[in-house]
Amino acid sequence: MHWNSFGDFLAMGNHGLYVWGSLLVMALLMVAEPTLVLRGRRTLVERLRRQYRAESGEASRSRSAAGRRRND
Amino acid sequence: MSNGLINWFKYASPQSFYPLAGKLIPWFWALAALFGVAGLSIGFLLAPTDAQQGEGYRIIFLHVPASWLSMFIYLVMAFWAGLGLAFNIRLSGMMASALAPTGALFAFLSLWTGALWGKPMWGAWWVWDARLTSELILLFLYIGFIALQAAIDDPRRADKAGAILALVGVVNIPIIYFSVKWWNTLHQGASVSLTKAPSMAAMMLWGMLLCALACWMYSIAVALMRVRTIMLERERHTDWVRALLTNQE
Amino acid sequence: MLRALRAVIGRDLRLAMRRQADIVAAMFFFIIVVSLFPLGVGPEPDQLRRLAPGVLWVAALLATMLSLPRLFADDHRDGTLEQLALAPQPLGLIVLGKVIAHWLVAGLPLVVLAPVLGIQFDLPSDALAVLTLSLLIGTPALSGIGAIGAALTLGVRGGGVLLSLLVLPLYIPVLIFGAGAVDASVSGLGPQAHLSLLGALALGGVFFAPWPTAAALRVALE
Amino acid sequence: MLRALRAVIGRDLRLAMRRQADIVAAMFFFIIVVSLFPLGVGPEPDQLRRLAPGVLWVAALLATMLSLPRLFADDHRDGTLEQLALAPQPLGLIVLGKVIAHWLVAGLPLVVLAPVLGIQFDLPSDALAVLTLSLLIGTPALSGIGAIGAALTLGVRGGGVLLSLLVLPLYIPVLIFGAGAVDASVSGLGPQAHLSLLGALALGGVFFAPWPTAAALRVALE
Amino acid sequence: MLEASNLECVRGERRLFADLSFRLAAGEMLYLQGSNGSGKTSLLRMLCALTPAASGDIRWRGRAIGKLGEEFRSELCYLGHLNAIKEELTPLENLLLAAQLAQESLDHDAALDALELVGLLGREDLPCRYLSQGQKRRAALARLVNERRALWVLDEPYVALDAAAVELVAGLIGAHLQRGGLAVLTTHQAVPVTAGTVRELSLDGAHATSGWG
Amino acid sequence: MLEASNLECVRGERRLFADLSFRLAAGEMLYLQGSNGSGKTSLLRMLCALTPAASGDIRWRGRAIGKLGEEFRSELCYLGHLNAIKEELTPLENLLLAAQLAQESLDHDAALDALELVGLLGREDLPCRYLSQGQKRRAALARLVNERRALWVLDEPYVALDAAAVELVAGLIGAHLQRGGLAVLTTHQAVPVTAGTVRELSLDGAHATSGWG
Ligand code: HEM
Ligand SMILES: Nc1ncnc2c1ncn2[C@@H]1O[C@H](COP(=O)(O)OP(=O)(O)OP(=O)(O)O)[C@@H](O)[C@H]1O
Ligand SMILES: Nc1ncnc2c1ncn2[C@@H]1O[C@H](COP(=O)(O)OP(=O)(O)OP(=O)(O)O)[C@@H](O)[C@H]1O
Ligand SMILES: [Mg+2]
Ligand SMILES: [Mg+2]
Repeated sequence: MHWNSFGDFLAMGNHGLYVWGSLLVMALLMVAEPTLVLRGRRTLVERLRRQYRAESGEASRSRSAAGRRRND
Repeated sequence: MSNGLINWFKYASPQSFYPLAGKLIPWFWALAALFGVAGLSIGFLLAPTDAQQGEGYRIIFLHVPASWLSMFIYLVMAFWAGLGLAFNIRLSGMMASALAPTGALFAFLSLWTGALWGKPMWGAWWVWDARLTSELILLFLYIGFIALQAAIDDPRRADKAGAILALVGVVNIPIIYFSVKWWNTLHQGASVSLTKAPSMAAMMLWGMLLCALACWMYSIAVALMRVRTIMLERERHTDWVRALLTNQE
Repeated sequence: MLRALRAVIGRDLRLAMRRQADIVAAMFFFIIVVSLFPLGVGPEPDQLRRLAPGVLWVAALLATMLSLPRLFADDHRDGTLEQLALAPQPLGLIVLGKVIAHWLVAGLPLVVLAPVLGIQFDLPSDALAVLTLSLLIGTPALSGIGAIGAALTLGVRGGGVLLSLLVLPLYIPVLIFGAGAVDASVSGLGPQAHLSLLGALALGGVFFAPWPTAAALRVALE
Repeated sequence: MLRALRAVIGRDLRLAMRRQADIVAAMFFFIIVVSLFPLGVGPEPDQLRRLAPGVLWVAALLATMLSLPRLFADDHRDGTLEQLALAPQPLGLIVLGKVIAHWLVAGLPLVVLAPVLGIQFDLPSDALAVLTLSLLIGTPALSGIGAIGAALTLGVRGGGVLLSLLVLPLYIPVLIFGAGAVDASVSGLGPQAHLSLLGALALGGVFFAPWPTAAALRVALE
Repeated sequence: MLEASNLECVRGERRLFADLSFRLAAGEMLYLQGSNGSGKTSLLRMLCALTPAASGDIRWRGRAIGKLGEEFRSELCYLGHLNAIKEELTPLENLLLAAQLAQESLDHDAALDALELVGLLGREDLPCRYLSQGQKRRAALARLVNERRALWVLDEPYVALDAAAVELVAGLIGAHLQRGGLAVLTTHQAVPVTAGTVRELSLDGAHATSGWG
Repeated sequence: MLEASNLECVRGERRLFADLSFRLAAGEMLYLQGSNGSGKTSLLRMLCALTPAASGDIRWRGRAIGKLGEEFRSELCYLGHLNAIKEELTPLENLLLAAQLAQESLDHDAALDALELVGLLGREDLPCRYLSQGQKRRAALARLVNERRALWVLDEPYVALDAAAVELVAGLIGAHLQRGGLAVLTTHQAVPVTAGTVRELSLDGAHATSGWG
C-alpha cells in the first residue's frame, strides 16, 4: 500500500480536487448512461405493450370509436 | 459458402441476436466491474507517486482509457456502418447507432479529465493544442452523427446517411492519434506503442491497461443494452417482438 | 393583440422544437466558429485573451445571420406568408412575434453559452459577466435588424448572400458597442456607456424594426 | 463523359450568372467578415498582422460554408435532382461537375480577393503569395468536402445549421494546414510541407468526395 | 358585397386583361375561367389586396379594399396555388395553428373531425412531409371545414385531389354559399358546386387583351 | 418490356400495396389509378429505381432494373409532381439544358418549335419565375415533344393545365405509344389518350392492404 493515511489519500498531494473531480464525474456518467438506457428501454416496452393491447382490441372497436367522437 | 459465414448471417438477424445479447450482457458487466476494481486499486492505492507530476498524475488512469476508447469506438462504429452500407445488414446500422452515444460519452470524459489534469499541470483548463482540438473535433463528429440520425425519421435512411458520415469522418482518427507527432505540442506523446517498449513504470502501465479493459467491457455492455432497445423500437411491427413483449409479463 | 402575438411566437417555437436540431445546432455553430479562431490564429493564451471579445461577438453575429434567411423564406415558399399577410392582425405585430421567437431560438442560446466559451479563452470573470450581459442586450437587436434584411431579400435572386451584404453593415454598430463594452471593462473604463447605447439599439431593433420589415414583406408578396 | 461534365458545369455556371448577386455577394461576405475583425479586436497593426492568416482562412471557410446549403437544395426542391439522378451518367460525375462549378463561383473569387485583403492587414509580400497559393489549393477541398455535408443534410430537419455542424469538423484540417502554411512562411520555416498536405486534401476532396456525396444524394431521394 | 370595376392587370410589359367588372352578392360564387396564363391567379391576388391593380378598383361592402385593411382581411379566406402548410408539422397542428392565426377558436375535437372529413384520420399525427400530393392539398383544404368568414377566394382548389375529394370540397363550397357566403374560384376541371348561384366569368373572352400594353 | 412482379410498398409503418404485378409491352400504356395516398407516386418512383421496393422485383427487357443502372436510365424519362424547371432560367434554357443532361442533341430551332407547340412562344425568354402555374407545367412538358426514350413515367402530367393543353399532352403520349414507346401515367382527371393500348391498374382494389405491416 502506497498511502500513509486516508487524509493523504483524499488530498492526493494537493491535487485532490482535480483527481476526485475526474473520478467522480467519470463514475457518475458511467452509472448514468446505463441507467438512462434502462429507463428508455422500460418506457419503450411499456409503450409497445400498450400499443399491442390497443391494437388487438381495436380491430373490432375502431369504427364505433370514431363514431363516438363525432357525436360528442 | 462456408459454415462460418452462414452462422454469421444467422446471428446478424435481430431476432436471434436479441436473446444472445441478453445473455452476454451480464458477463460483460461482471468483467467490467472486475477489471475496474483491479485497475483502480492498482492505480489509486498501489502505484507509486510520479516523479514529475506528483499525485496529480493519477488522472492518467481515467484519462487515457477514456481517450483510447473514444477513438476506438469511433473506428468500430465506422466499421459497423460500412458493413451495413455494403451488405445491407439491418443489425449493423443498429450497432452503429448504439455505439455513438457511448463514444460521445468517452470523448467528453477525455476532455473533462484532460481539462482537470491540465489545470494543475499546465496552469490552464484548455489550450488550443492539436491533440486537444482534434479530440474536440471527435466529440463534434459524434454529435454530428447523432444529430444527423435524429434528424431523419426513417431509420433505414438514417442508417445510410449516418454510415456515410461515419466513414468520411474516419480520417479524423489518425489525425488525433498522430497529432502529437506531427505538431510539437504541450500534450504528451504516446508512451504505449506496439513498436517501442513501454516507457513507463510497469505498475502504472498495468493500472492503465486494466482500466482501459474495464472501459472496453463497459462499452460493450452498454452498447449491447442499447442495441436491444433499438431493436425493439425498430422491429416493433414484427411478430417476434410482439410475441416477446406480449408473452413474457 | 397579445393573443395574436403569443400565437405567432408559439407557432414559431413549435416549429423550432419540431426541428430540434435547429436550436442545438445553432449553438454548436457558435461553438465551432469560436473554436476555429485559435486554430487559425495560434494558441498563445495572451493573444487569445485579447481576441476573445471580438471573436465571440463576431461569432454571435455570424450565428444569428446564418439563421436569418429561414426567418421568412420557409413561410414564403409554402404560402404561409400570404396567409400571415392576410391575417386580421397588423403584419408588424406578427413580425414582432417572429422576431421574438427568432431571438429565443437563435439568440438566447448564444448568451447562455458565451461564459463557457469565454473560459476557454481564459477571460477574467468580470469580463465574462460583461460579455454575457452585452450579448443579452445585443442579440435582440441582431434579430430585429436581421428581420429587415431577411424581408428585403425575400424571393430575390441570390438572397442568402445578399442578405448578409445588407445586414452586416447594420450589425456593425452592435458589434462595436458590444465588443467595446467588454474591452472597456477589461481596461477598467467601465462598460456602462457602451451597454446603454447597446440597449438603445436593442429597443430600436425589436420595437421599431418590425414595421419596415412588414412593409418589405408586403412588397415581396406583390 | 467529359461532355456530360461540361454540361453540368455549364448549367450551374449559367444559373450562377443569372443570379449574379451570388458571386458578387459571396465576395462581399468574405470582405465584410475580414473587415469586421479589426472592428471587434482593435486596430494595433502588429497584432493584426499576426491575426491575418487565421482570419482570412476562417473567413474563406465561412464564406464557402454559407453557400453550401444551396448546392443541392434548389435542385432538390424543384425536382431537378431527381432528373439528375435519373440521367444516364453516373451521379458521382454529375456531383463532380457541381463541385467544380461551386468552386468556380464560391472559391475562386476568394482566391482572387485574398491578396488585396492581405495588404490591408499589412502582410509581407511573400506571405501574401503563400496565402493566395494556400487558398488556391485549399478552397477546392472546401467545396468537395462541403458537398458531402450538403448531400447528407438534404431535406433533413434543421438542414442549414446541421450542415455546418457536420462540415466544420471536416474543414478543420484544411484550416490548420492552410493557415499553418502562411504562418510557416512568415516564421521562415517554408510552407512546402503544409502546402503539399493541403494538396492531398484537395485531391481527396475533389475526386474522392463526389462518390460518398452521390451515395448520400441517392439516400436523400429514396 | 364584392364589386370590381374596370380592373386592369399588367404583368411585366403585358396587359393581361382590362376593363373587367363584376359584382358578387351574398350566396353567389364567381367561377373564373381562362386558359393558362390568362391572369386568373393575378386577379384573385388583386381581390385579396395582395397585389395592387394597374387601374380600376375593388370594393367590399361598398368600400375600397385598399382602405379597409384589417377589416377586410378578417372577412377573407384565401387559398392559393401553394398549400400554406408546414411540412414539419402534422395536419392537426397545421390546422390548429392556421385557426389561431386567423383568430378563430377551433378546439382539438373539431379539428380532428375536420381532418376525418377530408380523409386524413389516421394521418393526423404524421408530419405533412410524408403525405402524398393530394393528401397535402387535403390538409390545406381542411381549413375550409370550419371556415365561417364571408369571402372565400380559392385558386384551383381541386388540383391533385381525387374524385371523392373534389366532391367533398364542392360540397363545402356549396354549404358556404347557402350560409350566405361568397366565393371566387378558378379551376380547369369541372366545378360540381350545386348550391348557390354560380356566375361565370372568362378571362379569355372580351376582357382579354393580347399583345403589348 | 417492363415487368413488375409481387411488388410491395411500405412507407413508414404502413403497407400501401403488396403483391402487385403487371407487364407492359411496346406501344402500351399503364394508366395507374387510385385515391389520394394510395401509393401511385411511390410506385412510379420504384419503377424509376429511385426508391427500392420493400419486396418484389422490376425488370426491364428481362433484367432487374437495380442491376441495369445507367443502361436503364438512358431509356427512361420521368416527370414527377415537381416540374424540374429552374425558376431563374427561361423556358428555352430549361429545355436545352434538360436535353443536354439527358445527352440528347436538341438544336435551338427544335427547342423553339417545341415551346411553340406547348404554347409558350412569346414567353421563351421570360424567366420561369414569372410564368403562371400552368405555364410552368407546360415548360416542363415541353421536354416530351422531342423525347424519344422508350419508357415515359408521368406523374399527374395534367395538373394545372387547361383543357387545350391536356389534349396536347395526350396527343404527345399517343404519338409516343404509336412509335412503340411505353408509358406509365397517373392522373385524377380523364385520360384522353386515344392511340396505343391503355391498360388500367387500380391501387384501390385487390392489391391495397390497409393497417400495419
Ligand atoms: C482536454 C484536454 C486533453 C485531451 C482532449 C487529451 C486527449 C488525449 C488523447 C486523445 C489521448 C490518447 C492518445 C494516445 O494514447 O496517444 C491522450 C493520452 C494521454 N494524455 Fe491527454 N488529453 C488532454 C489533456 C491532458 C493533460 C493535461 C495531460 C497531462 C499533463 C495529458 C496526458 C496524457 C497522457 C500521459 C496520455 C497517455 C499517452 C500514452 O501513454 O499513450 N492529457 N490524451
Ligand atoms: N414580368 C412579366 N413579363 C411578362 N409577362 C409576365 C410577367 N410576369 C407575369 N407575366 C405573365 O402574366 C401571366 C400571369 O398569369 P396568372 O398566373 O395570373 O395566370 P393564371 O390564369 O392563374 O394561369 P394558370 O391557369 O396557369 O394558373 C402569365 O401569362 C405570365 O406569363
Ligand atoms: N413515414 C410514413 N408513415 C406513414 N405513412 C407514410 C409515411 N410516408 C408516406 N406515407 C404514406 O404513404 C403514402 C404515399 O403515397 P403516394 O405519394 O405514393 O400517393 P399517391 O397515390 O401518389 O397520392 P396522390 O394522388 O395524392 O399523389 C401516403 O398515403 C402517405 O400518407
Ligand atoms: Mg393560376
Ligand atoms: Mg402522387
